[in-house]
Amino acid sequence: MRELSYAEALREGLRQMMETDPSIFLIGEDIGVYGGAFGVTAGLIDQFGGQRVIDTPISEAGIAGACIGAALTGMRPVGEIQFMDFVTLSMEQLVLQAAKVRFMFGGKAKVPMVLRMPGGSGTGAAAQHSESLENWFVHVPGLKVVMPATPYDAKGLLISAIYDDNPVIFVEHKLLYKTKGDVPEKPYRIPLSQTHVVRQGQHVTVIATSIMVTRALAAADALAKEGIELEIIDPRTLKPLDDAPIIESVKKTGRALIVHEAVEIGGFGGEIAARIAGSEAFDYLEAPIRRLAGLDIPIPYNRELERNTVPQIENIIHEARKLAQTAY
Amino acid sequence: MRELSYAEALREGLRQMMETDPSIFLIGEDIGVYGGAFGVTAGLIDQFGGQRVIDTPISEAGIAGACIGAALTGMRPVGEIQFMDFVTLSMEQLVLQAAKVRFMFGGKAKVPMVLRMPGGSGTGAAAQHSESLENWFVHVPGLKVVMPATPYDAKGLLISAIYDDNPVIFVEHKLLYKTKGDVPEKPYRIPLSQTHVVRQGQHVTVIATSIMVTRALAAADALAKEGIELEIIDPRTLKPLDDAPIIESVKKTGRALIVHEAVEIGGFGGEIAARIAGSEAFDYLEAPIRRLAGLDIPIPYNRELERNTVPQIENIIHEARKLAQTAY
Amino acid sequence: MTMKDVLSPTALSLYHELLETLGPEALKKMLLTMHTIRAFEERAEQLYAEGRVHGTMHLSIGQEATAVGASSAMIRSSGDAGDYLLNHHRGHGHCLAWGSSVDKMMAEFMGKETGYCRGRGGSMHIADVDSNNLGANGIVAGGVPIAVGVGLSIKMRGTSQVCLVIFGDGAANEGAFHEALNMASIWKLPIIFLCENNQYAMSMPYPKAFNIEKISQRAAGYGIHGETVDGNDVLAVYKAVSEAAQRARNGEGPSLIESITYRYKGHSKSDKQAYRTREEVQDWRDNRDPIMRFNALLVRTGVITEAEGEGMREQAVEIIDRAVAFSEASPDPDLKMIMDGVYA
Amino acid sequence: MTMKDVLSPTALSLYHELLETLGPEALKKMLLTMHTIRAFEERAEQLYAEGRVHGTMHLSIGQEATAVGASSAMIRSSGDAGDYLLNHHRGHGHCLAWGSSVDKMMAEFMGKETGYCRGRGGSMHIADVDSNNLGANGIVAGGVPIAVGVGLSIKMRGTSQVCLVIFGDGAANEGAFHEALNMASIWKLPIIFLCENNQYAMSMPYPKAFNIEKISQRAAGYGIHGETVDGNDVLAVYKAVSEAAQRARNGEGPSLIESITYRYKGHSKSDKQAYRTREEVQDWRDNRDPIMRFNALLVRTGVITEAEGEGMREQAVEIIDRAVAFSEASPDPDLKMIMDGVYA
Ligand SMILES: Cc1ncc(C[n+]2csc(CCOP(=O)(O)OP(=O)(O)O)c2C)c(N)n1
Ligand SMILES: Cc1ncc(C[n+]2csc(CCOP(=O)(O)OP(=O)(O)O)c2C)c(N)n1
Ligand SMILES: [Mg+2]
Ligand SMILES: [Mg+2]
Repeated sequence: MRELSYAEALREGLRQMMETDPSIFLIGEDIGVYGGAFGVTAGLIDQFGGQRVIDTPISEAGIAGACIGAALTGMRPVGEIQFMDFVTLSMEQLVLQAAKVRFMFGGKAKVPMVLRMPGGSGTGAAAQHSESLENWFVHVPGLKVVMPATPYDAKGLLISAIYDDNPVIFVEHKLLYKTKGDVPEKPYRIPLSQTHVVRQGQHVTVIATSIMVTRALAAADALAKEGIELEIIDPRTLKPLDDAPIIESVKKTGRALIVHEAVEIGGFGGEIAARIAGSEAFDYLEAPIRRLAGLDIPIPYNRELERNTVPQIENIIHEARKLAQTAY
Repeated sequence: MRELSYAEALREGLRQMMETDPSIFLIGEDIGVYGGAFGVTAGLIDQFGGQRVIDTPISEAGIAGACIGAALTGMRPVGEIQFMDFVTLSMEQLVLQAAKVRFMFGGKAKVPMVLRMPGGSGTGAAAQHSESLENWFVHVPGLKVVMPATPYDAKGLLISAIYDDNPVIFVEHKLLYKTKGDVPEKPYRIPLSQTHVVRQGQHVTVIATSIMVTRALAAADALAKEGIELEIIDPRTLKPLDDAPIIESVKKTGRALIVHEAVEIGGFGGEIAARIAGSEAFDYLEAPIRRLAGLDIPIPYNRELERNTVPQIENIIHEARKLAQTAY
Repeated sequence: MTMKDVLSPTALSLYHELLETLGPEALKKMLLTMHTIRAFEERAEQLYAEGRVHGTMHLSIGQEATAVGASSAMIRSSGDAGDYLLNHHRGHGHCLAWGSSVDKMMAEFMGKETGYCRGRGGSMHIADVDSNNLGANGIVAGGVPIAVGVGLSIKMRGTSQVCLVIFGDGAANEGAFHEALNMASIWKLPIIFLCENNQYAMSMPYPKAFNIEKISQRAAGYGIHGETVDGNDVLAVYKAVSEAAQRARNGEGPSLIESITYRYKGHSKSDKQAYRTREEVQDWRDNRDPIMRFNALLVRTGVITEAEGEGMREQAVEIIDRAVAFSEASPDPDLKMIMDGVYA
Repeated sequence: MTMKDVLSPTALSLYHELLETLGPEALKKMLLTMHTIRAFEERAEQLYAEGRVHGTMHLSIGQEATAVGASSAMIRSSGDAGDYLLNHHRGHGHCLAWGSSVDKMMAEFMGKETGYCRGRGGSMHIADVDSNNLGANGIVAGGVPIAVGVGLSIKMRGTSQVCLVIFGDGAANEGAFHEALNMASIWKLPIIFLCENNQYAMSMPYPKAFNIEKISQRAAGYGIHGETVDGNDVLAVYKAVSEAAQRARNGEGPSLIESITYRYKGHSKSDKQAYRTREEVQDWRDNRDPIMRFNALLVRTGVITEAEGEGMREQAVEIIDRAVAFSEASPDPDLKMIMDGVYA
């Protein structure tokens, strides 16, 4: 199969959908001639023109509102927030409007919109350009939250998100944009809310999201040489969450390690831990549930500090090994 | 001891601090002659004047910014967000500025501010006036999050929050404003990050926040008649969290029930569950950890629907009883 | 303009112009709708006082002319043939003026399954998407950026629709207002930003929150048309909004219209009104009441008799009586359906 | 104003006025600072290209006159005796003009423990709270509402300080800008809102994001003083900011000053600049460069010789050399202290 980068896969998904459906349009800062801060929309303005690839002023609440109003009146907008951090400026529109409008109106309206945004650290952009805020949205009824880890998932999930009739927060990762992988040329959908068992193994269940899936896979390769087999699970859609494969896996392995980049405290790992600890898998646990996640500090500028703020491959190896060796 | 309502206790705390320290001032919408939407600041403008009890335009980002700038330059602002929902408009200022400025500047600045806001449902104000968003802030390094459940705690924690040199998100509950309790007249401080064991019991540990503490106490009274003794724990400060008393308690009871009003998914209960499941208390658990929290829907207008969206006393009784009877 | 000016040359000349174009029946209907709004809200207040509804509500008594004048200037129809409405917390009047069912509105207010939002929304969130009424918003200025999206969508779909978004003076100090007006301007979107300046944002008097005389002066900062009208003169509002709609349909972009009006009642249920005097309220009631004024105009120019005018008031009360009866006979939402309607 | 106008009657009359009040040494210092800023940023770019720093950076090459003109008009001192500075991502120049240590800035840029922020902040977050420089902000308009709080604090503390907040044209379309200007106006706060209109917000040309000719026209919507100056004329900027500071100290409230300027380099490291032509950039470089212009003025009026002017450029490069050497000799942050500095 043909290889594409994560950014290219996203772009191809956008292009193919726009080619078939005139109700789909893109809106965001510098997504036109600039091609987006990370190049995802490069060239699309040439194909579709400025009426469907809309450059906005720096107005993040306005961008969100523009998506909502268009979605309410028959369009399928795909908005871009240039860095996930800036979604802090769209929270009212997303949380009090997009997420609630349907329910408040008795189920009589729908808001089919996607808001794409790159999260994560690793580029030396420091505290205001490195947030991982996905769990905020997981906490909001009415929103869906999608977080692809591979080019294949990126394209397939994006297409599903565009055709979903609900507001979808689509979280990309800056460090993934250049990673490559097999991507079918034809449009295809990966259903939302379908957790994916990325790698099978019997010793420790690792639930990882976004770039941590990649790092967990690398850790699994290393540990396999020591005879420790990790089972790696990527929820892909964080909300609504398909938790059955997670519970099943923990019943099999008896050990759970949850890995995400976002700050550990108050993060998505808590939700996963609580689901496991409140489920039938509880009876199968052979060790305490472990979380490995971001330190409780803003992302520092200095490269070494930055690296040490979020989980790296070696940290996953270390934690998974320890967990595999913990006897209850 | 003298009884005061929760709102009166807060007001007395504000008044006493303002009387002793000219760097403290209040800022928010309708906090002057109107006395605040819930009456907390009633009369303070008469005593301190409009220079220290500042009515603002409807500009929630501006209110947050005003607090940050004043705090950076020697003042101790206490801001009010009229309903917690509207803090969605202040997120950028709180999360990317207030929380991070100190760290980003190498520890060389401080932001001693308090932002008060009433959360919670139960007043028929529907989806856009009933949010419980505290876990968002728990997830943000640099912020503190305080959530008092009684008039006594309200005054003592507010005074500590005002004198804390960090930005503190101070979450009140609309339904608590009129509840009464003993409150010392003299100013006093309850240290932040000091979890409180509100009631002792040996069968089930109930970790509850805000109004759920009140409901859990009522449930405990009812269950005591059946011979089931609940141990009720109120973290009071959600961040930084003092989790030791929680872990200790679960080691004793072997059973944990977490109760909050906020939506269960992605909520603070996940953090508590994960801490328990990752701690030494894990080995003492005799039943899966249970969460009882808000349904994953926006708060509905209709009174009965609204009531059924968040935990009530009878739900706590039911869950705690079931948990007490679960054998591992 | 006060009662004394009802028959002023300017008022009369506008009146005759519109009498000509709209016909007397349309004007009578406007007056009846104003009565209906007032009757609805007076009943709402009473139901609240009797403990028959909970929550809060924001009454627009005294502001009926803006609601009716503005809506009458728009094309109220469904689908691509109709214009769009977005409004905010003080929205009963706009919704009624748009032509929504009084029964379904009252049922919503009373939390019933037959209400527009099946009892989920309540007073602050009444919507009727089928008639392009995209709903009221409990967040000050919350609907203003949404209007930008509606305007964009109209432009992309190539229809000749217009989006009317109504908000208060307080909303004009939210950041969202600023972003939305700018975006609407640079893209020349067919939007009418109608600011009901009722002198207060909750307890905040307009002059304390603005250092300008008129909110419409802000239009210049976005390069769009701005104008201030007497919001208690239903015909003046009609005219300004009609012209704005025409500009929008012509591709000339958005307008900011400030409508000067006054609310007689407190901000919401719990307002002691310490921020204003009784005399001020009484002065507006006695001298500038929009219903009295328009009624006087129609009576003095012979379009209706005094008795017909009085009859309209009674007719409105009957409409409301029926709506309350309808609502009371309606079922409550089914608790088993509580999770319903969150996701499509 | 282009190079040709350097000796125009208006330019000369302002020049002679300021030469009188400030004296030649002050003017020379301004020129040297402009050179230092340019040298700093040229070196920054080079360090980046060599892979010796990571992250991103926003160079203000071409905009030095605004930074130096504005800062020179403020009282730069610590504590209650000094004014305050807040700025944004394109902030090296403002910080240097404010008088901050070049060594500590460079060390911060290189992520060192000896940097202003101990390597935690980097290019976008340099602050020196001790000199009332409250820091750069990576969020467009993020510092603008903070200025309101600084202004309030000044008023409550009763000092005669002023807060200068510098931001770009793009920032003027954020909601926060609107809320802040309104609050500053109604409370008459001592704030100077200085908008560096460098023609682009990233790739967005000013005329596509605004439907008005000048951003300063927005001042009228808040009832404050607004004015547009030639931002490549250091003395014009100095004068406008001085007057604004004077008004602020007199209790006349805030001003919005728009400074027209241009950035020569891309928005940040990764900019292909497809949104503008090389010719446009070259035109600004050749004909309106702020350093060339000010140098020419000082040379032609005999305040410095050609050689002295050239010497200043070299002197600036040496200052930067020393700063790089200082930084390279400095330790990296200690990994064990990673959790440090989050909470007070
Ligand atoms: C973002 C936000 N802030 C505050 C409130 C609380 N609130 C509701 S209405 C209101 C006053 C609104 O004033 P205005 O816009 O003039 O409308 P009016 O009530 O006068 O019709 C306030 C402060 C809110 N609902 N939303
Ligand atoms: C809230 C926010 N939105 C977007 C960005 C990304 N961004 C950084 S600078 C910039 C352009 C800013 O333009 P302007 O304000 O004119 O300043 P300039 O870069 O021209 O100095 C953008 C879009 C950001 N940092 N913050
Ligand atoms: Mg108002
Ligand atoms: Mg710019």
